Amino acid sequence: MEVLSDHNWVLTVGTFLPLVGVLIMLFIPKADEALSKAVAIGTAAATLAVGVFTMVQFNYDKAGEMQFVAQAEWISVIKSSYFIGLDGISLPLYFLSMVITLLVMIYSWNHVPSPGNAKAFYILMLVLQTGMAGTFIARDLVLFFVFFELVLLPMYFMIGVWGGENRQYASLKFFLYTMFGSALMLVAFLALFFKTGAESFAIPFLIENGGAIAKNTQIWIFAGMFVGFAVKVPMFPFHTWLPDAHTQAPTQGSVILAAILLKLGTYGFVRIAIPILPEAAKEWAPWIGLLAVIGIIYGALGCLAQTDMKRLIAFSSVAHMGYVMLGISTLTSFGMNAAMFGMVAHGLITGMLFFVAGSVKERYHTLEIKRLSGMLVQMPKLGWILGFCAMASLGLPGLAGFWGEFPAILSAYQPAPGLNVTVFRVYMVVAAIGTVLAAGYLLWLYQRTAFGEPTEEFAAGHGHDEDIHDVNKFEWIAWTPLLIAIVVFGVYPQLMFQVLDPAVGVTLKAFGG
Amino acid sequence: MLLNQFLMLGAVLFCIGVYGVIVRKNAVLVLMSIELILNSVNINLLAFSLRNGTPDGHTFALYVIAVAAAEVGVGLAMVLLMYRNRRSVGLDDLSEMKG
Amino acid sequence: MLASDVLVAQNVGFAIIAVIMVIGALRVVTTKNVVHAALWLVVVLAGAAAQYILLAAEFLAVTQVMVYIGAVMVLFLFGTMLTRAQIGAEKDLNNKNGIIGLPIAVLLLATMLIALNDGFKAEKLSADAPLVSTQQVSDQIFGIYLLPFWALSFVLLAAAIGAIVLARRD
Amino acid sequence: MFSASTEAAEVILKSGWFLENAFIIPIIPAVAFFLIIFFGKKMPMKGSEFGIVSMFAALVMSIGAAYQWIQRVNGVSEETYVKPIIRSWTWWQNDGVSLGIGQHIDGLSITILVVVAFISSLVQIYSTEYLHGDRRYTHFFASLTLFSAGMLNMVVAENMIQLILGWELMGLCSFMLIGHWWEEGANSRAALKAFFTTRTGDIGLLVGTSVLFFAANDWTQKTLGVSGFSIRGLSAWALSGDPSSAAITVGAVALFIACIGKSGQFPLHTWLPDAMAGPTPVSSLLHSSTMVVAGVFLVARVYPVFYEGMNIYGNSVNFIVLIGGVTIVIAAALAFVQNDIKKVLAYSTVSQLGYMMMGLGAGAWLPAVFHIFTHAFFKACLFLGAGSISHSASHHSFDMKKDMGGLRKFMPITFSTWIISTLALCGVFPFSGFFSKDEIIDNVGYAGYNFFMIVGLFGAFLTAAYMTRATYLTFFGEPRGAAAGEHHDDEHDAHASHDDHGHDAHGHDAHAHDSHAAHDSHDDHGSHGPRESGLIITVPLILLATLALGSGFLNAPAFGEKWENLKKWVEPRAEVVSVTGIAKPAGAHGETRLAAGSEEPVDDGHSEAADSGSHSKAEAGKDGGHHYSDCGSKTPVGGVCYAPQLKHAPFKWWKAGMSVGIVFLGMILSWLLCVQLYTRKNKKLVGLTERNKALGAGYSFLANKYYLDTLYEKIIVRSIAHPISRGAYWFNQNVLDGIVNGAGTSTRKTAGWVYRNVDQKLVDGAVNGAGTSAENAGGALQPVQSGKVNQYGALLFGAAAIGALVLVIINF
Repeated sequence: MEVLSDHNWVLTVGTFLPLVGVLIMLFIPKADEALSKAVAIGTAAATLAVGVFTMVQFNYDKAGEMQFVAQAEWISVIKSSYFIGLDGISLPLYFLSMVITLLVMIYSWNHVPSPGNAKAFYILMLVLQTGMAGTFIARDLVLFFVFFELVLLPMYFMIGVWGGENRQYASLKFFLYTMFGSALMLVAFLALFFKTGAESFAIPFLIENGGAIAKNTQIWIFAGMFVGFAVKVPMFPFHTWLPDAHTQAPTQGSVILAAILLKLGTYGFVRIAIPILPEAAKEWAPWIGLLAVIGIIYGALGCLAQTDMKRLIAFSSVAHMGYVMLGISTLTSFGMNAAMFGMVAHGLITGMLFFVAGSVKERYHTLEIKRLSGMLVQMPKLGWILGFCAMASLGLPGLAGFWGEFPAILSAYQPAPGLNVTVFRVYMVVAAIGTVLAAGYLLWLYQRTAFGEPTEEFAAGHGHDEDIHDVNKFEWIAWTPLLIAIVVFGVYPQLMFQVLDPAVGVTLKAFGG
Repeated sequence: MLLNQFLMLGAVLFCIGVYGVIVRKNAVLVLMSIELILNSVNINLLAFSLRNGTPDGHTFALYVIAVAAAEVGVGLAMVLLMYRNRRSVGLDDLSEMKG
Repeated sequence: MLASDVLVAQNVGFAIIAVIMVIGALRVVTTKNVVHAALWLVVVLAGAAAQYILLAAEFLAVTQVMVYIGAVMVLFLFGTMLTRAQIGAEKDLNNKNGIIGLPIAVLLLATMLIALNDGFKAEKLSADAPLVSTQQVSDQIFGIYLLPFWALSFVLLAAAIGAIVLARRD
Repeated sequence: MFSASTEAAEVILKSGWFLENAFIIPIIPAVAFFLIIFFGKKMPMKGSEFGIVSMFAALVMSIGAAYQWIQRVNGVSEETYVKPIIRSWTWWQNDGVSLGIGQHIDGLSITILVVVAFISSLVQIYSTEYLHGDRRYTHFFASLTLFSAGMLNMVVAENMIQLILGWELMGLCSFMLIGHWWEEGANSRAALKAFFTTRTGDIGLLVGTSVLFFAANDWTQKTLGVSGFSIRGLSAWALSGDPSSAAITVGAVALFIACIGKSGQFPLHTWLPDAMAGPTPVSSLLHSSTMVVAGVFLVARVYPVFYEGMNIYGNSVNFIVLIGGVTIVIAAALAFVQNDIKKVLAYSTVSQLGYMMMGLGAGAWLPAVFHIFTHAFFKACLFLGAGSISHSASHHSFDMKKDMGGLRKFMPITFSTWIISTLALCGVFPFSGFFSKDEIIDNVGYAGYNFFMIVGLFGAFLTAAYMTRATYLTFFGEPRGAAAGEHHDDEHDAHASHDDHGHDAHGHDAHAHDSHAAHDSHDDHGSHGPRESGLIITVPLILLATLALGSGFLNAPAFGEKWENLKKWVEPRAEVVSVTGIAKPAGAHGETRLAAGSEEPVDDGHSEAADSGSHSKAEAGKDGGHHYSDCGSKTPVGGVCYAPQLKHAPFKWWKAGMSVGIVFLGMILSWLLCVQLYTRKNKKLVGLTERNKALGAGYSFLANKYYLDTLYEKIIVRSIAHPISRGAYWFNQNVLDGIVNGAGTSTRKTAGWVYRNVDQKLVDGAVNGAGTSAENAGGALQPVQSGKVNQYGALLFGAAAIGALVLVIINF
């Protein structure tokens, strides 16, 4: 693959700059919180700048090909090399991770959750940033795996240290669960490596030779990857870590978790599992689709049963990632595009929802839906933002959510050749019903929390007045970009589709997609 | 004399050790099970070393023994500390990481 | 003496020792009495030493005996003494839901055996293979594997200090 | 870039700036929406000026476009297919296909554009007075403007996705507007119900669009070079004989389900009456004249799809006609048992929508569209009239029985406009309703659906009856309740009370007898008796009434061919249009342009039209002298059709006379009943009861009066209207409503069960079970969390074992 740009350093810089920031921060006394915050935010901003530069330099006419490719010797013993690149699929997520990190940091300026220690908190976020960005650019399985796991640890500590009452449980569950998944994933990677002649871990190489593996073997390897990625997504039976993790995690954790971490799984499917093992993918697609639609309905039901706002949002993630996986499972570029768009849209919207939930928690010290009411009376702005996000999340056309949801449903009508059409059409209808349920639980949530009069305990003059204030400066700074993005992508989706479409087409060569 | 007989012996010991690690509650016993595992590893190492006629296996077996010694030392020290703090060596009484 | 009957002797020896080791190991993980467990462990370790000899690794065998049976076991027994008032059988050495250990262990064993059987079916260990001399071992330790050796020394040092720090009563 | 066909259009067809740039019309209010949101509060008029200005701008542009469209149409002969002005920009691309957003302007969209822009402008002006001093005044105008943006966008939509965009925007706005006074649970629940019900219908929209897209895309790409979402493409495809009957039927039915939801057709109409919880202007704009016709509009928009999919003109009764007919009667019957004037109007809206649907289902495309047009005016007028009453006369009460009566003396303007609109609604000659509704009924019969023609006439009867009742209760008889100035003291206190601390406008909802009361608050006339409303309210009424009176003449076949203007301007001509040029791979614009050029019927298009015209002379007679083409009846040769050939019932005075007669009958009956009921009730009650008991049902008119008398006294009697309406109402409340509401609750219940038992016990339990024995596998999440070394060991080795196993198996 020829190098499309001489700026092949940008990715490396963009990925590891945060670590430099971490190094600097290590020398900042713990007491000097403001400074460490400033440094961290500065680093994130610089990283984002590099990201912007990458976007500018990105050659959109060749969005289908790998750009800024850099390759270097790494662990020659196991034939793994430091091989990175960026294409239309990676770009949006790569960039999103940078944006989200920066915004989260800004938000954290005066929202460092107890027990304080901003320095450590920010360091973790920077490390997280490296891991996330790295995962999206890695073109070598070992490298991918390293970054993939690198993400795990900071998140574990974020939940385990800064989380809610039940944090240890949640963090441990999250950690072990994902660990378990990655173990199988690693096995699958190794199997892949040996089955393709133990020559290289480079993804392009594997894509070329992966198809040659015997079908049964492919199915087994795919199974390994499937579990690894599905846990991360999370898909229906593997989702139970998510609500706990989200509920317990600090706001920042939830936002990053929802916005980026969940995408690592789906990204893995799109980038690794499906292109490398087309045969197996064909075999698995109906089952993935099945789990996806189960997830859609099931997540929605879960939401309807919730009494806790944050937990409800967490469950809605399950439903929305269901749409993403449904799109992927069709193995058509139509579906893939939808899925990729859905990933970004879900990142923006659900991230935003978690921000709001965090701010609500901070003001009311509770997320019990039945204790909340009349938010619009006390905090109109926050209330309307919540409404906006709810609308976006239930897939209202003109807002980003719709473009992940509707095309996914659409694509299910006509899956890739070789897949059972009837089955997928059934999926389509079920998914469509899911949209109604989505409207149901979100509006239900909104009606109960935002409308009506404030409940007794929080009504004016019951001692909560000083806590209950409307959106503040830092929140505005952190949220506005997301809100704008939701509208912009909703009104003009082409912005993203034009980047995704070619790349997806390349990814699906094996299916003639 | 087959290579496999040693390897399989190693495997059996290893699994017994694993079983012990999982089943045992008493810290000391868990440490013992770990010793079992380590020894099974050593047997493998030596078997291969004999097979390949190279001394690496010996070397690492030695290292393993050394590490094991260190591990037991620290481990038991921890057990002692734990016992001192809570008059018990039941591992499930260690609930710092409990959620 | 003839290689063949040596081999026979070795095989017989191996078999006996192996059986003893397995039994010992099983007792270690099943016995109700910590002290007994320690003693059973001695048996296993001794067996291991014997196996080392069969594998033509005298030096290691000796080390095994000295380090393990000499030092480690004593440590264990001390640990037992220090941490538990009464010596003798007691009930809750196992945790209540450890039962899943069994399937896991069995699964693991099955896997390994399959793999091994698949890997080196009937590969023989030639009796007249060049035996490894202790000198070679030392050459390696202080030659190519010097770095690990240093690392190891640090580990031991750290362990020693750590143990003292932990166990110090203050 | 343009989809090119448009420049080609200028070759022979007149066009103009307004037509070419009609896509701006929805953009104006959209921009205004953001202006209101961000700067509204700071503006002198609290943001309403943005809304009003934008709506007027939209109105001007629409009228301009209408004018130019008429020029365009008049430029060609009666039979020529007039190309809509289509422009499209790439909105999103997927799978290499680029899907556009743009405009598709033809007679239909022009008509609706004018209506929407006009009514929205009036309603916004009206609202400045009606919601004066409301605590969320600015929000209200923001939503109202966004709503108009959505509707206009849906009208100009070039493809289904863009249409869905507008469709859902309207849903959202109606949610915000119905729930405008969300402090009360009732309102927010109604809002939720409305959004949720329509959303349920939208399943059909999503599915139908998908089905049609994949069924049509290949054909449209190949033939016209447009995607399978494009409305033009779908229309042509539907008539091309290409579609498999299964696909198109499924698609049509699915889409129609969406229309049922949106247009409040039976059985999904239950949300519409509840939607009256919103402020009256909202009811007038959204839930009478614009939004609820979205469903009808959708059917009219992609009519060929329904034409083929539902097999209209086929001998069997089709889905649309059936639903429409049922809705007419059910809703009209329900209107009898309402005391809330707005609910009467709501049900009448539902039944009028039923007429439109029935018309469309029976191939009466033009009358249906025409009915949208006229109905918009008089229904808006009626609602605003109701609003004017509650605003100025009845202390925000909408209860005809308790708080109205005899108002004609107090509010002459409101009264006269109301009367005009009522006559229009009932379809009295020469009011506008007559021309549209009567056309529908005629054509339904002409298309062979005799039964449904009778249903239509019966519906007209009922309409006349219940409207008379409403009118009587409101304007005649003696003033009652608030209208008589009763309990206006506490009202006064109430107003005083929150004039003091103005913030909590909802403060006195508690004793305000109608939920609307509090929020139309701050009306300083709280202490006067009933009187006429101010100009801001009456002027819109007058304008609307004028149109309710006059708009009918736009298409009055009664006076002969040349009066059928709307038919000339709006109805798409069914002509086989050659597309020979386009049968090339789609997309490349060069080809498309030249293709579009040859698409104009100048060259071969005309010859076809000619000969098809010639052989049409044969049936010209029985076809009312209309031009005839193959479109819709057989597969078009050498080209495509964009519209099916529709039949038109020749106008017959005796038919019209009959229907008008029925209407008058209904009015007179109802009037007499009302007089007896409400004015002389007490005299009649005594004495007649036992006489009736004695003589049974043997009485004629008097007895019936008596029956109805007792009926309204809530005594069970056998009469026609009562069991039906009660039954229908019961069915409505308990079954349908029950289903709608029950669905929600039951899902939540199941959800709860699933969550508790499946999620927490099974799935989660399975996970947790990794470390725990069976008995505590459930609720208490003992195992994995226990933080016990052993169990980490277990997990670690377990995973290792499985991993190894996988590896081994793979390597076999």
